[in-house]
Amino acid sequence: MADTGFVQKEKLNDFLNELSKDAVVYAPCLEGDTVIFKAFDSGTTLCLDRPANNPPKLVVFPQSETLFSFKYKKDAEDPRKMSVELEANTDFPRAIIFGARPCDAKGFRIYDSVYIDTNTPDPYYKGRREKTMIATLCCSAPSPGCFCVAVGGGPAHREGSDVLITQLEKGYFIEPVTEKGRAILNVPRIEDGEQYAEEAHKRQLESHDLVRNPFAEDGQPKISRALFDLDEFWEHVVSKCLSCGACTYLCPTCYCFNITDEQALNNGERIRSWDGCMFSHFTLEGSGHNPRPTKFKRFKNRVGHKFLYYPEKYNGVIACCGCGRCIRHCPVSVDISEIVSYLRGPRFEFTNEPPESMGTDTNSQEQKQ
Amino acid sequence: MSDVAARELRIVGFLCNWCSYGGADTAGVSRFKQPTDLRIIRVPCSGRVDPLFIVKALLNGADGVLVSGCHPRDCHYTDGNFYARRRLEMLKRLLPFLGIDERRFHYTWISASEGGKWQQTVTDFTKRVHELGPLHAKKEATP
Amino acid sequence: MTENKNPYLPDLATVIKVIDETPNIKSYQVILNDPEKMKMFSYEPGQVGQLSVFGVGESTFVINSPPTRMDYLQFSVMRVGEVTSVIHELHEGDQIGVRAPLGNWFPYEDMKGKKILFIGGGIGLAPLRTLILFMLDNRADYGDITILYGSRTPPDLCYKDDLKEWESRSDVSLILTVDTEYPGWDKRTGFVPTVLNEIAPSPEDTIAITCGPPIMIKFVLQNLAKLNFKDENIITTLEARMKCGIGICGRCNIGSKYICKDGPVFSLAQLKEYRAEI
Amino acid sequence: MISQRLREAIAGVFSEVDVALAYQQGFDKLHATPCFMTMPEEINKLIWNPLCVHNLTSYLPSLKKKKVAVVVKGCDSRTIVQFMQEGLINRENVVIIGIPCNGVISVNKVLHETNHEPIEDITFGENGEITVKTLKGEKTLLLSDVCPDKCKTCQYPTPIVYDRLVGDPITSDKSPDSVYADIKEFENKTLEERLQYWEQEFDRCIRCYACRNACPMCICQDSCIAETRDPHWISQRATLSEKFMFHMIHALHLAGRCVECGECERACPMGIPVNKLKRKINLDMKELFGYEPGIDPEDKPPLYTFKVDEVTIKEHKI
Repeated sequence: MADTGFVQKEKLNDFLNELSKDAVVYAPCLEGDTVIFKAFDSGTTLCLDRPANNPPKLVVFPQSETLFSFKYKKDAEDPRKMSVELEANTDFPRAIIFGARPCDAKGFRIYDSVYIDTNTPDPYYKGRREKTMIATLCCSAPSPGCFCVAVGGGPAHREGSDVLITQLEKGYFIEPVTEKGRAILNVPRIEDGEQYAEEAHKRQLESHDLVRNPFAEDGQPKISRALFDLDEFWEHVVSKCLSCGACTYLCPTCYCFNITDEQALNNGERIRSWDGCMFSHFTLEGSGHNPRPTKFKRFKNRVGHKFLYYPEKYNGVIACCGCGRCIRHCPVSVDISEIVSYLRGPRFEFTNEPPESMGTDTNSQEQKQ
Repeated sequence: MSDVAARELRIVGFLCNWCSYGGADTAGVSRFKQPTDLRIIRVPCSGRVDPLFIVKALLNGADGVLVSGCHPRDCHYTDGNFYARRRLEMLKRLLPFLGIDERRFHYTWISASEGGKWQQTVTDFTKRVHELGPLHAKKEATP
Repeated sequence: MTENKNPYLPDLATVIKVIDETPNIKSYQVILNDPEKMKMFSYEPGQVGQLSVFGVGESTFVINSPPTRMDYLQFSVMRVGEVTSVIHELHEGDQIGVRAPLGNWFPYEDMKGKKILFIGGGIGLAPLRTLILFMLDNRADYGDITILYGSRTPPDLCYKDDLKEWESRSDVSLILTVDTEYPGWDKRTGFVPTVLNEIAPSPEDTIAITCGPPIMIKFVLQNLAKLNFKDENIITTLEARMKCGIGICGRCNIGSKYICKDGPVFSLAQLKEYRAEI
Repeated sequence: MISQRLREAIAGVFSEVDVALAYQQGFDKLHATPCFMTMPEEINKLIWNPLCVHNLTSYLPSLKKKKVAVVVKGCDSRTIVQFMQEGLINRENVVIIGIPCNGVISVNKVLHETNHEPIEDITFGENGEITVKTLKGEKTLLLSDVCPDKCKTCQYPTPIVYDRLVGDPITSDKSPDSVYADIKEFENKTLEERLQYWEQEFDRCIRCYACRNACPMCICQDSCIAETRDPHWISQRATLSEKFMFHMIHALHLAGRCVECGECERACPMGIPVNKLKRKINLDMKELFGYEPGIDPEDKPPLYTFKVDEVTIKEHKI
């Protein structure tokens, strides 16, 4: 068997249809001007030109899923008594994520430590994860806001991927990364990729230096604990935050969730659904007390979780993959990379000018009068 | 004893406590024959009916919604139905924009003595909803 | 909890007894429906469990009966929110779900041979009760036991039968207080932190364990410091909104520690290290 | 030079206020971002150009206890009027710096024009021409082609209410009839097409609530019934009917109150046309009650009031 494969550009849809035969294929599809990961079928328009608005995390960690269903049953002897039956399903269909980006794939590795490598593994995440093959498309150019190289990733980073795909002039060079990924070479419509390997590997390196590193001074994020613990810092940098959940819901590494019960008559389900640390109700207790009552405290927790707490727990790994979605899609352009770069500390000039490169307006940028 | 010879559909009725619920009661006591698709929810006043009640019902399985209150100027709380009239009219115009036939929603005013009008309204409305058929025919029912 | 078990799936359990503790606190004695599971059930004093009312949700409570008395598991529930309100409507025979044990426990091994000072307020006596009963069942292992417990009014005192028993024992010193004068109350009045200052226990060879409303804990900690208790000899339990109970869902953290998994029992020294805001 | 005059205007009122809300450059050349200025040195950060899309008045209700200077465009000023109608701000605590505006850009439309290539630079010319530079080269666009839809039919280029006006007032040259042309056009679709349209759009919703939190008139914020368990309007299930219901809650709670600033739609990370429903309701409010939100501070939202005889509402027959 060949070690690598190649799919001609015009045969990509056919190839995906082949893949769809024994797994649900999730791919970035165009809807209006929005690119979203969804189940690929003949009616969808594939879009591999730019990262999807949402990451593919929903394949392994759906926005909502049933943990178990319950049924209340009346006791035949004593109608006042009810018994309960529970039923959980942790068996999931095979899935393929086609066209994830290296940052997206890395996000799953962040999840794995929390959901699988623990003494109480999560059977839902684990069940889906094991059944999912991740075929990642290398980035040929950074998107606005991207900073993967600053957090240990890169446009052709392999961590978390089962297959790495490189887009070339004529088609797609396909390279298994894991044993699971080798299966892709058996799919019909794939050719031997050997003659393209050299070009692909050259291509993979090209865009690395185009990705910005907002932590250029140190090469990696460095956090001054004194500054991090300063309330005024957070009040200053996140006053414009709207406290919505766009950043967390679009984040390939945000994994917080809520659990709620829904019942109709005697039947119901316990549901797990995405939740976000930017929402006030996330930590609101029954008594009305809220340990993180302000957006400043919540934002501090979000940055802390990604750049301090998670690394503290998991060998220094940063729980941010630098995909830039939270920056690109924030309604008010809150920039987490900028905030973390300020946190280098030890002091923060509250009157800071924006860095030179960001510029202020010039005459030519004036609005017409 | 459905008047309409077809499978029952789900019609939700929001009736004000003071007039329309009494009207429905009058119809019942007078043994007027009525279709049985309607499920009545008694509310203190038509002004209590948040347009979202109607939307929620339609999105969650109802095939039609009927709202009935006291006649204008006859509201038990003086002006509840005046507010209701504006809100319900707004919703009536919004539904087709969403792709939901506005004929699935009807609002009207029926007093406690108008048992006959109640019977007529329920019969006509049920008939109309049956003509339109089930709203959620193609989709699976929401759990 | 064993490795392969679905950590989100509760064990079914039956309420066998409901005890009215105070006007807004009830205790529930429950047993797991599976007798084998009930027999094998083991936990440590201070560990918590999630009680489920299916259709409403889950809430976290400490198992306040000690592992030395395994006829049932007892939980005390104050009516505050959606789930607790529904739990308050449960009767004997009703079915609930239990996910337990979760979290860490009191370091009772390290307390052996030491004098123990319990400081509790209101429903905060629940976690202390587990440890008190556990220590009384292993009385010889521990030195003097002092219990300072207070509530708003006498009817708000929990575990009145226990209090009576502890009061009658010669190997326990119990100090009760209520916030203000109350008809028929002939014991101390005043807030718990104030009474703590009045009785001024010696920090010598003593472990202080405190639990109660946040404001009480705050001042108790201040006063213990004034009494020269060392941070590592002050132990408290924390509470937060919890969902998963296994350190994943993200809401109960203080820094990198999750109250549900790494807690709820912490020493003041640890809390200072984690920069917890209390 | 409007930026300079704007800085001077803010400097002039700076001593009277606790915080001044304006715009500064965002994370790249294509984005401005709101800035909260509390120190006079910060005024130099301020910019003014068609990137300044945000409706800064959204922050006012949360700053009710503070004295705030805020930069507003014509469209944004309608929010302030609506706040005044509903008693949501203390007018005397707000210093409004108005700027007559010829239109802003839609980031999404610019990106669409450049095939989503990252923007290296963007400059704005005298006559509404915009030059964007990407790695693939330069392209000139017209503001009228890449402005949000609201600018295309803008009736209020000059703020309705202000304390200082920076720049000369502009009168709208757009026909009032054009404002709801898109809504009327949508109504030409069949019922099935409309339902299908909304189902496809709402299905993308991830319920991040960006639309709600960006909306200046969504004042319930943390108490929104989309998230409460009591009342329990919707569940956390990610089903189409729950998403649909959330958007209905948003639209109906804004009935007769939406000032059409379009922040909901701009904020949506999934490209859902969330403002459309509200604009449809506004059109009806106009036809039924001759009411337009955010125009007259003394007015009352039409659903907060009534007439005994509603000449425009006919009784419906079955």
